[in-house]
Amino acid sequence: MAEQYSSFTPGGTRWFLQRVTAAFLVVVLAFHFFLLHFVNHAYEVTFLGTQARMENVGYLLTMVLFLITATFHGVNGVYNALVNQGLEGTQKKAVLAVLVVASVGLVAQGTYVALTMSGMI
Amino acid sequence: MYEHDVIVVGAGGAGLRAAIAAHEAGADVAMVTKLHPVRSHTGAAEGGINAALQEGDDWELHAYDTMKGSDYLGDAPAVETLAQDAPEETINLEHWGMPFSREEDGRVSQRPFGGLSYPRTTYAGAETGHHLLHTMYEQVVKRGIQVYDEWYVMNMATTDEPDPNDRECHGVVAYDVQSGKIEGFKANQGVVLATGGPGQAFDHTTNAVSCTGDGHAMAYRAGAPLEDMEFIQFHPTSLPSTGVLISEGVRGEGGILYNSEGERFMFEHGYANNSGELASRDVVARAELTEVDEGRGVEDEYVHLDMRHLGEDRIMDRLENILHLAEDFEGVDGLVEPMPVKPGQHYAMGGIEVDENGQTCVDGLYAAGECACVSVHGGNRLGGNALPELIVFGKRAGRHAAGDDLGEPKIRTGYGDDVEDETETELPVAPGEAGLDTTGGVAADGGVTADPEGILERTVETARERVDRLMDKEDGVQHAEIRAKLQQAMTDYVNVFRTEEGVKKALEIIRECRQEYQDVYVDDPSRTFNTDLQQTIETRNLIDVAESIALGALVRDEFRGAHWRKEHQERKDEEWLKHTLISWDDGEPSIFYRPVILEGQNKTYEPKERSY
Amino acid sequence: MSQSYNRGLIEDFGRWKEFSAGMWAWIFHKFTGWMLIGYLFTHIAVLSTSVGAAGNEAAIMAESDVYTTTLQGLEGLFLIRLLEVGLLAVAVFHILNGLRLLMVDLGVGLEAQDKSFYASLVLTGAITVASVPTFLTGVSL
Amino acid sequence: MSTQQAEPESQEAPEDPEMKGAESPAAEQQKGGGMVDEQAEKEAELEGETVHIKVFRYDPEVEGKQEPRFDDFHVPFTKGMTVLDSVMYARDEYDSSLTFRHSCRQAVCGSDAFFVNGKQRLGCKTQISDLEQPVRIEPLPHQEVVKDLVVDMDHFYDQMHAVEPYFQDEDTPETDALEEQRQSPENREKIKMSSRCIWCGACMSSCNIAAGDNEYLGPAAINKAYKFAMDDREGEEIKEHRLRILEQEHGVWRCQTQFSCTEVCPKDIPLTEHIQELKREAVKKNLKFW
Ligand SMILES: Cc1cc2nc3c(=O)[nH]c(=O)nc-3n(C[C@H](O)[C@H](O)[C@H](O)COP(=O)(O)OP(=O)(O)OC[C@H]3O[C@@H](n4cnc5c(N)ncnc54)[C@H](O)[C@@H]3O)c2cc1C
Ligand code: HEM
Ligand code: SF4
Ligand code: F3S
Ligand code: FES
Repeated sequence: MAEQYSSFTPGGTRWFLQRVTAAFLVVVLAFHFFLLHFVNHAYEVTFLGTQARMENVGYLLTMVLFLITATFHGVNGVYNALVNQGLEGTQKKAVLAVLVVASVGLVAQGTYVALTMSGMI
Repeated sequence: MYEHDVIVVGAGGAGLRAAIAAHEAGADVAMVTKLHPVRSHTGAAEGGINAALQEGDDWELHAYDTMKGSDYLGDAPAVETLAQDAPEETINLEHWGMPFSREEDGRVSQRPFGGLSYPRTTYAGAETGHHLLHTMYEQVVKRGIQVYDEWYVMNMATTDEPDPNDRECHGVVAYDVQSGKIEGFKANQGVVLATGGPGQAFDHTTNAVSCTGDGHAMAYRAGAPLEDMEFIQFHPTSLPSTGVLISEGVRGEGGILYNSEGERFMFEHGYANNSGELASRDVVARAELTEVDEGRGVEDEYVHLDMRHLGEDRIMDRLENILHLAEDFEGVDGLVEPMPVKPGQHYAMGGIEVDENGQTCVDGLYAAGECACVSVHGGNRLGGNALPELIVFGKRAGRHAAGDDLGEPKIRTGYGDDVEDETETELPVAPGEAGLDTTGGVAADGGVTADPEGILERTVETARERVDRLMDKEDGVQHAEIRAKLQQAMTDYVNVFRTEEGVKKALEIIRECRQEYQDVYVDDPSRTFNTDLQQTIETRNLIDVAESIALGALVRDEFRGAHWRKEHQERKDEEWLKHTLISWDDGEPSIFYRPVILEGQNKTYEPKERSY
Repeated sequence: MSQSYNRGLIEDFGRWKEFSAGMWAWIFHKFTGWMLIGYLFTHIAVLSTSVGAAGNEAAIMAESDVYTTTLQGLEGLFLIRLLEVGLLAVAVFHILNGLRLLMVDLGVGLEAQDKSFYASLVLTGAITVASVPTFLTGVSL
Repeated sequence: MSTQQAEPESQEAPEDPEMKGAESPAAEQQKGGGMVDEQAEKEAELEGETVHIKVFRYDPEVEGKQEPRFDDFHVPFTKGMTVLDSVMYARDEYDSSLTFRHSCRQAVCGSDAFFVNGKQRLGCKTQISDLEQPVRIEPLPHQEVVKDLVVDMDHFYDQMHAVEPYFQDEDTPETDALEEQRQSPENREKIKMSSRCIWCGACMSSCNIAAGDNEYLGPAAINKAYKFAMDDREGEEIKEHRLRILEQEHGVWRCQTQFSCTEVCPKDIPLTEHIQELKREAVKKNLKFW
């Protein structure tokens, strides 16, 4: 008989967060695309324009939150996909570590960039 | 060698119930089954389980209905036990989680069924058997009962005293279908056979391919007599190509039977001027076959069951599953065309002779379920009475085998001073063993009775030799040929219509089959999952079973229940209130009779005209 | 089972021809998801040029800071524009199918799961095509 | 002589690289010899419409069959013929070593799920006239092949057993209590579809995730658990216990809603829906603020 599986994280929370972030992303991503490709054309983007938008705290916060959710959603998605392919044991732990480091790096760098844009740093 | 207290052979409804009961009685039980338990044919039962559950109903009414339905060939102690225990056993299934259909107040539903004086058929949708089977298998998993699945049981390990009443059964020999390994299974307390029906003796049957009467044949050869084998129930509406059952519901809703000339023959040819299509199963089955015989069948084979006039709405509402059956298994759209139907073998009332405790005359050998004949169904089984038999007598057999005291049985078994020998009937050929293949019988052919282990070993040896012989043989006949011939003979001559001449013809063909079987070989050289080998062994069992059916049909010269004889169109109560018993004496069947027990607990059942 | 036959890798990849809608949806969703997260990393890298640009007021005013020039340089490339259209397609599909999956998770419209997948595909195509003019305006070949 | 006819006209190379080099069955002159000749003769005699089937063959013990191959058979077509009927005919008339599981012939025993023309189907429930010819019949994918069309089901059974597939209730009345537990017809209706599973394994075989992750419980086992978890006769506590089993790593979260299980299930059980519902139940249980 197959053993009773026991693992520390039951997994429901991550599954749930993946959905919640997705729902959030739909809105923000649509907004982002619209703003930067249809309202302001990407080829016309200048630091000035960016700075102008970023100086609005609400916009800044939204973008940072956008970054965080997208990173979580994307990285968690990648991790899930790998685990579903049968990643086990040490390998799995290593992958998790790499992904966590990468996403922390991404969020940190992104936030830093956003802050420079807004002129706060 | 494997060793357990109780070995249950077969894991359909009866086997599972027996195993659970023996386990609860404290025995170390194992189930040995040629199919994984959930593949057993109990899963095909649709209708339901008869049990007097409701207020206003009463076990005595159930017993009365059953006795009447049996055409007074049921043994009262068995019939009453069934009726008394069915309610508790049915509720027990509910407690195990079986998903019965429900009423608004949350109680289990019951519906009316043919021949019942009260709507007492408890059901779970149109899949009662499926749920019963799965619910009990779940309990087996829960209890951790050992299941050897895909192990084919070949023979009983039985001592060889001349009188079967003195013999003892010590286990079985089985082979692992996946690996071909042959092993002994020692049973310290008892072996319960629950191998199901023998439908494959017929060409056209609602039974599964696995229903080959193995238990019948093995018990028979070990010395336990077969009882009332001539009583075979035929269902009038089964699909011609597969034998899938089209329920009576279609006719109940107003479906009409037509012959190839478009005549509503039930009326136009006067088979049943009052009830027409709704006449009882045997009447309709005979009518259909008469039509075909007289050249008014469609493609010389079947008749049409038409429900188109009921209208799509009504059909979708009440008979939707029938549409799926006709579509999936016959490729026919019941909304557009009539469905082809013909009678099919459905159930065997007879079987291995046992008492109320499930025990045969051989010590330690039990039987339960369709392979057994405690005699609750007598000459004709009522719909919904087989499933309660499985759980009631499955449980009793399991408990008794495990050593529980169930009291002295009232039914006697084996050859004894209460039987009457058959003297008159002339047989066209000598039935029984044809020579070489001494597969059957008891372990130590005439040798000294050894200790249980010795007996088992010897049986294992015989089985190995037999398999080697079949496998090594290079050339000869293949079983499929013999099986087809046998099935055809049974369907031609021992079907719904039986004439003396026909049955004799069948016995002759059976004899030929036996002879041909001497030359049988297994073409597939592999030990891995060799179904060729398995079917070859099954075919041998079918020959034994078919022969006993034909013998019974020949000697019983009356018309009772499902047994119809052309030359004898009435029920002969003075002469025939007795069971037909056939036992295997050193490879030669002998026939004797035992009187029916009509004395119940509180009353004696007086044979009456069976009219509804 | 020691002697049974293991059909190996064919089982995992060889049957793609027999895949059904749900499986394709799963594969596309995976693929687009990975593209998107990949893009997110590069996106942040490109935007990081703003760090160098910040502070150099003159350049910013003249629109000749690293950030602006990098972006406009990139945007001036036809290839990048094409890739952007691709990115849009990927994102739109991921969003639409993502919505489909969210519906599935909520148990809504399960019977139409294959149709909604095809709808996502068609819509993605339509939106992508419709956006081509916007994406290709002002590009110097 | 007409022997050559029996040779598969096109020993179509199977996609599997491992299967390459499949010999024509003529190489396999086993005992009983001339099997192929015999088949050719019988096939040549056939009149009327026939059906062409290609059947996967493999036997670890028999020379010529250790390398998997496809055998061709031509069987006479009759109205209502199913895929199972066609292989039974081929076995009984041409080659008795052709091996497959089957029993009920009416879609209740679940023995004969095969991979027919690229889809998991029950042999007995598939009309051959609905299929394109030649009809390719293979054993269930993602399971090890024991012989011909027979696959090893042990893993499937293990998964079924892993979800505690039996009714549990602390306060079940003892057997002698002649009173049933009450259940509303609505609740019975809710579990109805889930209770129809016949353990055929088609769903599990069709699921990519189950193929990649042997520990994934798989749609059938999850559905089995659903049947109990949704049954009001089992108490809340037991339901929580069941959800705890299901929300393990290799439980419901593994399902990527590919829907192929639902598509192939011969009993039309809405498996994906049941799995999704259990995911939501598990989330609800874990996030108490729901
Ligand atoms: C289509 C159909 C509908 C029916 N509907 C109803 C109904 O509505 N109500 C009702 O009461 N009855 C009904 N019946 C009758 C009833 O279902 C059967 O009589 C009953 O299920 C038989 O159960 P069983 O346990 O005796 O045998 P089965 O369920 O047939 O089980 C036999 C078992 O024995 C095993 N076995 C056989 N031979 C061997 C061997 N040599 N070695 C090892 N194992 C072996 C098999 O693997 C199997 O597990 C119906 C029957 C049919 C065919
Ligand atoms: C805009 C709306 C988005 C929606 C509605 C959405 C929805 C989803 C959903 C529901 C899943 C889970 C699939 C599953 O587990 O079965 C998922 C997976 C994923 N998403 Fe998104 N997503 C969106 C945006 C993004 C973005 C912006 C990224 C990139 C940063 C991204 C990257 C991923 C990745 C990598 C996966 C994992 C794919 C896999 O299974 O391999 N998604 N998405
Ligand atoms: S859920 Fe459907 S496909 Fe899966 S095993 Fe059960 S019946 Fe077969
Ligand atoms: S196919 Fe597999 S991924 Fe889920 S929906 Fe079915 S279990
Ligand atoms: S033979 Fe039983 S399900 Fe097909």
